[in-house]
Amino acid sequence: MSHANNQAEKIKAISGVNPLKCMKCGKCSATCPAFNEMDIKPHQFVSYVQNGDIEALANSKSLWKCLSCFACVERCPRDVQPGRLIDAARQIVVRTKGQTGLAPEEIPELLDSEVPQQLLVSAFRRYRR
Amino acid sequence: MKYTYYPGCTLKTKATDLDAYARASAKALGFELEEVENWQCCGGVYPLGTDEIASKLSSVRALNEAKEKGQDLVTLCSACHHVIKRVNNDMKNNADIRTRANNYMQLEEAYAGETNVLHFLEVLRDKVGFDTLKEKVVNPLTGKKIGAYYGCLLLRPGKVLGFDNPENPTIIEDFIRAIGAEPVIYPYRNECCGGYISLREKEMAKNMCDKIKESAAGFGAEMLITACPLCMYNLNKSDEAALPVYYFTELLAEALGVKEEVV
Amino acid sequence: MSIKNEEFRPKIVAFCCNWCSYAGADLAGSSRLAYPADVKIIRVPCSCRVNPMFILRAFEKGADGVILCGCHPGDCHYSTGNYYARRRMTLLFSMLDYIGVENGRTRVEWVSAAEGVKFSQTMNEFVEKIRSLGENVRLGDLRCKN
Amino acid sequence: MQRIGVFVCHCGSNIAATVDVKKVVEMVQMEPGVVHAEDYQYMCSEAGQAKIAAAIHEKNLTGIVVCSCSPRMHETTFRTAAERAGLNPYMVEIANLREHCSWIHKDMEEATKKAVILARAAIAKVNLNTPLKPGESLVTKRALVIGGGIAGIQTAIDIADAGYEVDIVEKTPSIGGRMSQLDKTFPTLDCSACILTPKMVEAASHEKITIYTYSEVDKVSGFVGDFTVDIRKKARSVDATKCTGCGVCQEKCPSKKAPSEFNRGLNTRSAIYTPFAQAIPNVPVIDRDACMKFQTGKCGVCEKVCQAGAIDYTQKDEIVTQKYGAIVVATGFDTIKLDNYDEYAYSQSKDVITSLELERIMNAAGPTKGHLERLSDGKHPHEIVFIQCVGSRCSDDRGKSYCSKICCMYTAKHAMLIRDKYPDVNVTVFYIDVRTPGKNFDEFYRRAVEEYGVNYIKGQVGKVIPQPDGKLLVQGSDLLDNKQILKEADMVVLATAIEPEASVRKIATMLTASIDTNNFLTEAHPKLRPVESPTAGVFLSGVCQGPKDIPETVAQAGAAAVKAIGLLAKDKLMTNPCTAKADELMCNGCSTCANVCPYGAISYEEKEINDHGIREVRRVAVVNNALCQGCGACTVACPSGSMDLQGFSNRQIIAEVDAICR
Repeated sequence: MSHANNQAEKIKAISGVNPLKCMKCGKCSATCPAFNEMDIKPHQFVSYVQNGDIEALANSKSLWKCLSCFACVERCPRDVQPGRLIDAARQIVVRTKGQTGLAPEEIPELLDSEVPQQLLVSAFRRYRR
Repeated sequence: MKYTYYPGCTLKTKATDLDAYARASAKALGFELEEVENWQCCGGVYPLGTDEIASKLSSVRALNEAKEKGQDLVTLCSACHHVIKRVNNDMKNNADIRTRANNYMQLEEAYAGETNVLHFLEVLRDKVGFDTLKEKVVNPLTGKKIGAYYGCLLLRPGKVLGFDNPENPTIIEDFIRAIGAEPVIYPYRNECCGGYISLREKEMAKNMCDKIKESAAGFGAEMLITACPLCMYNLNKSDEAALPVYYFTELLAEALGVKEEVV
Repeated sequence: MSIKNEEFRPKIVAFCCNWCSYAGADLAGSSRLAYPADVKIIRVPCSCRVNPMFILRAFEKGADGVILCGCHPGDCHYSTGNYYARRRMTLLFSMLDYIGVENGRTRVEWVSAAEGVKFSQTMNEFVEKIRSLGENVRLGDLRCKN
Repeated sequence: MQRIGVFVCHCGSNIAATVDVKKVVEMVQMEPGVVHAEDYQYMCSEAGQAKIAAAIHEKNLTGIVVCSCSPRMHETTFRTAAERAGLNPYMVEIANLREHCSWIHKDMEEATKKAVILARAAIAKVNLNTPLKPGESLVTKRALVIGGGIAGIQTAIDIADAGYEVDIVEKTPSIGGRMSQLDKTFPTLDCSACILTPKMVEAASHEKITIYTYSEVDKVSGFVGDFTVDIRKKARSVDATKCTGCGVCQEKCPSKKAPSEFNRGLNTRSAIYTPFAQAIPNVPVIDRDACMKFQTGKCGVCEKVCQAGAIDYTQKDEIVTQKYGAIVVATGFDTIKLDNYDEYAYSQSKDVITSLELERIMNAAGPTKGHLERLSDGKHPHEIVFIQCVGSRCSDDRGKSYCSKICCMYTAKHAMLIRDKYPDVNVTVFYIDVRTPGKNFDEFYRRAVEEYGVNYIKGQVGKVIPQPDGKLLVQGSDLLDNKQILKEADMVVLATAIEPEASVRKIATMLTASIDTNNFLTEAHPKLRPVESPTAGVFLSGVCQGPKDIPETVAQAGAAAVKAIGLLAKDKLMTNPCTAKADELMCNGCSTCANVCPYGAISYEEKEINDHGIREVRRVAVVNNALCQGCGACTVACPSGSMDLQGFSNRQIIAEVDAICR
């Protein structure tokens, strides 16, 4: 199995999602509140996994723009759950040695006095291993 | 009536009032919240990967403690509620996660999702009853026009959380009516505030909160209430429409006449 | 004709009612939804035609698993036949379990004429289960073994 | 000992490519009773059947086994062939080597081994077969049509024109169904009422047709050719024989707050009402839940104003019992409830409507008198957005997994009609796919785009966001442009999925007709018997079988009528001879079998029995072959083992079990 295929299989396994269920209706992209910030749009994300183009996903901005708000998961008529696929791609990146979406040294300047613990914990969970 | 209570990290630090008002209100309503001993942080977000086990264990510990006490587990923070309820659903319905989590835990009796997880609002709706709550209100917030801000974590995915209709919820509106105020229904009440994105993408989160506040104000809301410290933080960053944001427990305590006790 | 490999190939009898499950099996066939050749189907008019005696006989003659498929509750061609089957099999299977024919070796499943996929899935699962349980050693008439 | 012939079919390459048919022929010859075995390319062909006939004659065969496709496919073919060659047709058994073997296995050795076992089982069974003779039953020359929409009306007219009596049972106060609610029909845009009303009148005035409106089927018993049905005529509170249909009662009725079912609840009607002006019969009913007379005892206005003295508050439900030879189900459809789709704000905004509601709004007799206006404020809209596939093609258990089939076309129709009548209104359609198979259908859709300027956007809508100023913000995808778009609209129309009318479940249960997971009635064969239910004597007409448009519905209604006529034209029917039979010597008259029989086919007789020389009168079970349908419930219930099923006897099934486990 090629590396790309292998990565795609990994994404399917981690997310527990079968991207082939997608009927390309675009409801995820119609729903996504972060749509305009994303370079690879949610519906494209599903196609990329189908086609095994994981390299592009790993390098995409979208990975770090998804809010995990589950709106796409809730409204997807085919139960494809694009949000889970995006998270699985993120996992593949942050589980790779030396890769992370959030370096500890960049944190201090991001903080203000009001930041709730919950925010830090959540961001760490999503962006780091 | 006694419940096992899971406060979570933020309620012990930045959001102590969310917690304190809830405890005072619970007392006034005749139920007791027994804090989980040595609870550990839920992680703030639900680990979506089907192979992530360790990050689900803190929830399992809290769930198991409630099971051993034979009590329902009550949460207050939307994020804790979301994480613990979804982990509980995994423990109940996903044999793989259940087996692997129990292998870690080495409990005397394996945990299989027996505990009933309730959000404080669900306790008010399903255990106390909004009619009873209404009767116990001594200081009705008559004339106040309040917008409920649900956000994502309380509602979605609807099938797992089973909290309310994820697209057209009513529980906080019913709560608002019970404390004597008038709910304002606006379409952005279940749209995301930006969540954890606000750590780095401040502008993006602010834009999203602007939209929420603008919509609420447009429909006549004078204030917003929420159950989530992160939503509160993000919403307060937006200066759109001078809409104050409160924790729902603060208004509850006020209506029950126990707000002063807390301060 | 010998089987190529040495792995355990169970004998499985599937009783299928004519109206739903047999048609479901036909649909699995016309949709080319494969399941192991270990499953052999016997057509009966209704799941309620299956006498517990037939199932005992199958085990006696060396079957390793027996599955009974009928219409979904409420959809029986004869209105109520599958309810009788359900009650009878509940009793029979618990008795069989008691005497050592594990519960996994017996199964009742509702498969409609439209559920080719379900039929195939069910048979795959059932064969898998029987393979994991191994050969049935209870009830078998030793004279039947070769 | 039987003399058995085995015939192995190649089915072209369908069987022969996976099963070594020569090997099967070789192996079965070793089976007891087999005196002949051969294979042939197509056993079901003329030549194949001739081979069977020849073997029967030459080898004096007493039983045959055909190893071929499913018995559901060709059992009748081979039985008839055997009968023509002088063999009792019930001496034929089929081993299913295609659907149950060659089509699902790949390995030839394994498939061949299984094929041999399946053939052995069939041979073992035939060894125990006995000749059976079907009985006869009479056919009642009258048909029942359940549902009075276009499907039911067309079926009834066609059957009646062939000279048979037909009864239509319709649960609402008038026939006409969904079609009567439509404004125009695609792709010709003719007015729905103009083409439907004459049919309604034709049905009502046909001397062979009796219409029971405001009536429901209560109970069904019997079987093909001889059904007995109880029809409940709900109390109308109006004497139809006296009513002149003048309409004064409806005008004067003071209680006018009940939602109008006909107008989909968009406006109200009086408590005494006919659903619409052209209703047939033109006799109103009193909605007792809405009527003040019934609720409070005070009123009685309608009785006072009725010159004909037709109002009768004391009327009660009436049961009519009637016999039928054939039953046609034509129960139709409804749109799904939108509770699971609140993201489209249907429950939050009056200006978000379903397509069926739009039909009523566009209709001159509708709640807005045919003026296109917003239901919230009565204002004329300038931007209308249509959303396709609302609840259709959803595999996530919120909606329906199937395509509702009619939405693409009616949306094109709506868009075109609006653009035609109100050129100032912009129309946008969000679609996933535009599906227009049908004569002149795609041309029709293209006309909407090219001539009427309807803006089609490929992409689903995520959310409809009501604005404080009453406008609706539609947030959707434009997949071809890879954009998320926000479109301000005055009205949003949802192409809501259709589903079978809720009452169909109850009716299917009464008829023991099977329904699928979506509550559509199942056909006897999806391709070759599409208008027949697997239950003999029950036929399917219209959307109760699956989504379809009006021309398809009418075509299917005619086809169902032909099938029903074919049945009614027979004087007698052959009954299934595979019926239960009690062994009088073993029966102890305990009544257990009669208790489980769903058809009441078992009775008891005091009979003189000669039990090994001892003559005594015993109470024994007797099966009525005309009533017995051959399910076999009694055979298992019988504690003494005296009850057995012909054609599927205990010994036969055990022989099959033995052959398989050998």
